[in-house]
Amino acid sequence: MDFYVLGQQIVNGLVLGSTYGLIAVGYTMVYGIIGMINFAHGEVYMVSAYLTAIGLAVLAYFGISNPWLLIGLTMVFAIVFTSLLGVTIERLAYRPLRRANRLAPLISAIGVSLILQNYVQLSQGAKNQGVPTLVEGVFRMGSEDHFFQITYMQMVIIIVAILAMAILNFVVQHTALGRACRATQQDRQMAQILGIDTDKVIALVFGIGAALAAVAGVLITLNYGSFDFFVGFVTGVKAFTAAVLGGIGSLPGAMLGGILLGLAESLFAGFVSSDYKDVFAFALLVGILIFRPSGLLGKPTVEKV
Amino acid sequence: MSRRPVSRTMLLSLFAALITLILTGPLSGLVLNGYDFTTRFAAPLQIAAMVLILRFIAGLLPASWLAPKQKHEVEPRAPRFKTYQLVLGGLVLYLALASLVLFASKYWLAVGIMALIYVLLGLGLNVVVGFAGLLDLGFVGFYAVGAYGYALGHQYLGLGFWAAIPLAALLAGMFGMILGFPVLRMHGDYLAIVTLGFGEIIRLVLNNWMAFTGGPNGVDAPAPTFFGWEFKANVTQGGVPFHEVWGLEYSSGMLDAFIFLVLLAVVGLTLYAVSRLRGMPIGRAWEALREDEIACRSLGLNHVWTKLSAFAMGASIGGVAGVFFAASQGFVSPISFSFFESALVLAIVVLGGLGSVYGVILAALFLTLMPEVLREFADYRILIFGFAMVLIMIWRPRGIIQQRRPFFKRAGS
Amino acid sequence: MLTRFPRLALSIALVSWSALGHAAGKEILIGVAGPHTGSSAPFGLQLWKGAEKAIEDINKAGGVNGSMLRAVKADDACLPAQAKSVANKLVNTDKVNAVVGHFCSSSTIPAAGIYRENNVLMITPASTNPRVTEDENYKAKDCKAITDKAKQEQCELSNYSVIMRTCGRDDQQGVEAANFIVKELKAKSVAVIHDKDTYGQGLADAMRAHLKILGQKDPVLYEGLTRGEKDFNAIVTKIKAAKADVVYFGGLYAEAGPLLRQMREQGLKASFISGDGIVSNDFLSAAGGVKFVEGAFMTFGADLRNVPTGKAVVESFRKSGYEPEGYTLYSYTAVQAIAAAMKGTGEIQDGRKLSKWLVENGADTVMGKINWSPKGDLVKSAYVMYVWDKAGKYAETQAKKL
Amino acid sequence: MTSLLKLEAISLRFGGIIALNKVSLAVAENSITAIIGPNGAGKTTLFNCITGFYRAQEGRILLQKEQKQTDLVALLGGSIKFSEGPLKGLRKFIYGLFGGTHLVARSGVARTFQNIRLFAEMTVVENLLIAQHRQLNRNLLAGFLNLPGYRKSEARALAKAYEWLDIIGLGALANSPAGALSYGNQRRLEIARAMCINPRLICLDEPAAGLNPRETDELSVLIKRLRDEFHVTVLVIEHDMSLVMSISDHIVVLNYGEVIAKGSPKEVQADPRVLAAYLGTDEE
Repeated sequence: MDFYVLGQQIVNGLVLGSTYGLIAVGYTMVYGIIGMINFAHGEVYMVSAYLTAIGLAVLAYFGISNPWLLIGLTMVFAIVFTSLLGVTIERLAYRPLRRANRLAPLISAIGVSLILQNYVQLSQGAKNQGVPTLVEGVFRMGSEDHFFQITYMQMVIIIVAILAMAILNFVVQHTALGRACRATQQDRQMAQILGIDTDKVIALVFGIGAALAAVAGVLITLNYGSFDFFVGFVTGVKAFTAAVLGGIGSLPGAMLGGILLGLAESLFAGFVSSDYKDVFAFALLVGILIFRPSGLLGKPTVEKV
Repeated sequence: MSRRPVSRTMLLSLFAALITLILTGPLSGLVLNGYDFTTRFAAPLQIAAMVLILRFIAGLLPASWLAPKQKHEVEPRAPRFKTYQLVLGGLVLYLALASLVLFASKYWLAVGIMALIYVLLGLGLNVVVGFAGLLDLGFVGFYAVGAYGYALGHQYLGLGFWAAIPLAALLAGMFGMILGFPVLRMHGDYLAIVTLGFGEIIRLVLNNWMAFTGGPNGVDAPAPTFFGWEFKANVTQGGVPFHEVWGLEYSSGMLDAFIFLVLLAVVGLTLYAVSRLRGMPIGRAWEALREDEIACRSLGLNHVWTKLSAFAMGASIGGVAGVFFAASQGFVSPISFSFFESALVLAIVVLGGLGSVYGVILAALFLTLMPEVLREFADYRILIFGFAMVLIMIWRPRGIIQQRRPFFKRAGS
Repeated sequence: MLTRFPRLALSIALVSWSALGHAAGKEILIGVAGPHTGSSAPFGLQLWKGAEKAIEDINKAGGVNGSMLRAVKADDACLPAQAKSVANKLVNTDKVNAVVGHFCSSSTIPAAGIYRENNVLMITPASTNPRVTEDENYKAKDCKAITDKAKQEQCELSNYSVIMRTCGRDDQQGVEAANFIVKELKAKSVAVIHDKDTYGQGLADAMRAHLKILGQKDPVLYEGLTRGEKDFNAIVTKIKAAKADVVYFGGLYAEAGPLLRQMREQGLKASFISGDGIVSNDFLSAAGGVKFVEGAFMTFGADLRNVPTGKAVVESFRKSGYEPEGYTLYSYTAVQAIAAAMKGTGEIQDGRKLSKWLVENGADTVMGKINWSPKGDLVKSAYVMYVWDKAGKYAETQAKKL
Repeated sequence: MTSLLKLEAISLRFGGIIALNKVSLAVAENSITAIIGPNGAGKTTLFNCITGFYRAQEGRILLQKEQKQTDLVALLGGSIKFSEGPLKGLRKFIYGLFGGTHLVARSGVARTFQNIRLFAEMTVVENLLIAQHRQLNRNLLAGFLNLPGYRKSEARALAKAYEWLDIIGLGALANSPAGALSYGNQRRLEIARAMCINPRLICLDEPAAGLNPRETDELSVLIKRLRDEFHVTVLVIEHDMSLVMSISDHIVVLNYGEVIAKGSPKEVQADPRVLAAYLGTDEE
């Protein structure tokens, strides 16, 4: 096996995996706190991709051309807007269902994703959209025509993904806010009795999850350059798979699951068959869950008799 | 009935409108055009104005109209009708619905067939999700197994429609077992994602295995026949044309009418069977398993077998639905079995009310007929559909119809 | 939502108004079927724009046989089941007189069955898969022996297909691409990528088959990618490892764009060729800019925007702020053909009569004079190789005619 | 009296913690045996071993059934031996993976749970019908067609369910959801449900926890009836010493996973080791 080809496929897998991981964190956080699969999360990411393009276009209109400034401002814009969207969705579509059975919010979430998808299609048109390439440059290893490479943008994705996960993990484990989150997660009623405004905590978690989707939206959009109103669904399903693979509810698990899934897809497509790469990815998921029914880093559910 | 003060309502409406304005501002107001954009500031203002008005009207309505009002439990009640009355009622209903074929246009017949297929799918998934409490997001896989079972069975083995129905049920049931086995130890949402994965695997294999399934081009499925009568202008399966036997003029609607009638009967039978299941030992065991697996084991119930049987039963109903889908479409291709279909069927089960067979029927009719009725609204169709899903869930979190538990009268009283 | 509310209100008003018109029997309905939701929606829009414009122009010129035309929009979302459903609706509920559409071959094929059954003329401006016009159950009947005049006419009529197209076929398109690859690019190793859809894979297979005929060795890579995804780095690395000097892609622009971009980003300089599925300005934004698309080849029918007969129409489109790209003018052509046949026969319902007239007489359209085979395919449909240039536009290659 | 259940040197470890250490005891047929001991002594763990929720790592649990002895530990699977043939091996594998608890229940051991485990959304009478699942006509076709055999079997089960509802005094609430019952009623219903599987041994895990004195009295009457009227052997874990002393024929005291004393209530009460174990907590 060619070392450079293998190296390139691993880089490909890491980049793809990091994008899955970034989105998966949003799934995992929401699941962790209220135990629901937020199917609309992928669409929130899709909205942030559009915001990226709109933000860049508006900033360019005002004559800003420094790429890092552009990215920074767009990121801020996307994060603020997307978190607001996340909180609003939670308030309108999920909070009324707090006490309903577990499946009601799931259906509501499917409804929300239909709404978002079609709203964006109606307002922005069905066509493919794109953003210009802002960051160029690539790091290559090897000789002139025998090398493997990673672009600067890809490096940014991997670094930001890991950083975001680490910061979030720190927040959850070591701050008062994180304690409130964990308390709400373990026993919402008890947390409420102890003076935690659980509604606020839950809204906050939705906001943070959406903010991460915004980060993912900006970076992924800049990296691949094109998107349409359908990307949320395609990436969303994969990211959700990644979250479950890593153990849903666990932040490092989401990242690990994402990277594992990305690597699996990329290596299988690269060395076996890209036709069956998704079959392989799902088979891997099934295989791992058979032997670790709670995912790689999830806490096993103890059957207490 | 208490009314909230108007001034507060006004304030809340304004707040809602403001949020709407912020949220729709960039997406509706700035339209991407290449790497550039054009402005359309009227759009977000219009949307915000609409939200303002709607929110204000909603605020003026008595609070109790809007609040979700659903008791947690519905008390079981002694049945009001005797068995023979129910059977008679069912027959009358069947005849009434069957007579639709005389009036409905071919288009509405086709829509009716799709609606009934979704009723069947909903009933099948209801066994898995509603009764046994196993969240299955890959139900469409069994639907695909049934549809392809019929189409490929005809192509390779020369199977006919009537042989395909039981065989597809069996085949899909087997697939259900195969899927059920690895997920036995998984709970809740892990189960959901694994079943989703299974559904996708089935679809992807159907799409990629060119040599066997025809890949994306799909396979032709034969039109059903009835004791050698064919409902086509020219016979292709060695039978006699139905319209010639009866001296009728050929109409392309005959095939649909026939499928509709058979399907209606199958749905009726399934409906009867599934509603019987609730009061039968196996149905009770499924529900008990949903409630508490550990208690079930302590009572000597084989949880492995019980779970597998739920998967198998649900899957075989899905498989039968698949046969009808293939027969009515005349051909099958993998695009028809995407995850979205699974989500739709799940929505039918949950909107209808978990475990409620009549709710499933209502929800299936609602979810399949509404997009057709909304076709006039073309572009806004799916948007309205999405809003309806969210609103119904908020309005009735336990589903449109909450099923009563079966009532058991003391013997001799 | 409300963004288009005025238009919605207007269209409702129009519907009720035209319902009155219909009652007076003064109207000819043309169904326009294509994807308006889902990822292929941009193409549905092209079809709709073209048909809408043609109808407007024909009505301005006095309509057909004194009746006005009206378009009925139908969304098949490129889903086969939906396509059948809307076809049924167009035929049985809306009672359209003829249909322009559908777009995706995978939808057109099942829908065609319904139009055949109901004898409604359908002209697709875009479905290039050979199976669209190939009816398996069809057998040409010999009608000479029939003595009864009326019956003979009936018999002859049944030999015409109501399914026609104004675009070419993938087998022709694949041939053109293969010729170009072998004779112009003199490729040594070709990688064939497709999108696992009826159209894309069909096109890729047609191209591959002709490569073989030309004596080329088998492609070094033949793989499918997944529609809707944006990351094709793994497959690009694989192409690189296989040392292909030409990459042929069967699929649509939404996947072609990222694929091409990632090829270039990974430093892969192989030529990129695709088919008419990437004929859209959106290919440019999907690929991330001019510098990536420059030099990409594609096969497409003659660009109608450059045909002299279409000049006025193109001008008029541009004046209304719409660039008639891709299939727009093919859809325009389809409506023109339908109108011509109705004028020629005086018949507005019988699909076979209309198609017989078209096969016998051809039609003068924005494409110029065009003729059909009895099967419904264009007699002459030259595919041309285009290349994308620095300005982000496509033009015919200057290569010598093959 | 012969012993119905015999535990021979049962041991179970969780990681490094020894939960049960060579526990041996015998339960006489048609008796009430109480297991007592401080919190964390391993009482519930022992119950879980007997009822098949945990598999004892060492030792045997023998259930005497007419002339036959069944080893309950062996029912739960165990290491696969090639000599046994593939079918038995496969069975062992499957039960090893998913648990064979239901086989233990089927061999005649019923139980209740410390934290009540009723089928909360189902009705009271349905709870009792599920327990009779094994005795019913489960033929699908018979059920769909409501054949006489099916009807008869359902009627029999219903009669038995109502019989038990009358015994525990819940006849009037038969068709209300089990989750809506009061705590004491739920406890009694759980016992009735366990009795419906026709057990020979019933294991009650703290049946009096959370009951008021009047309910506790009713419970002690009920437990005695189980032995005297229905001829089942009762094994009970209980902290309420007055209840234990009033109903038990035999008491086993457990501490740190070991049996520290056994005998009649009188003997146990006098045992210094028991006093030591309970010192400072309970000195009745």
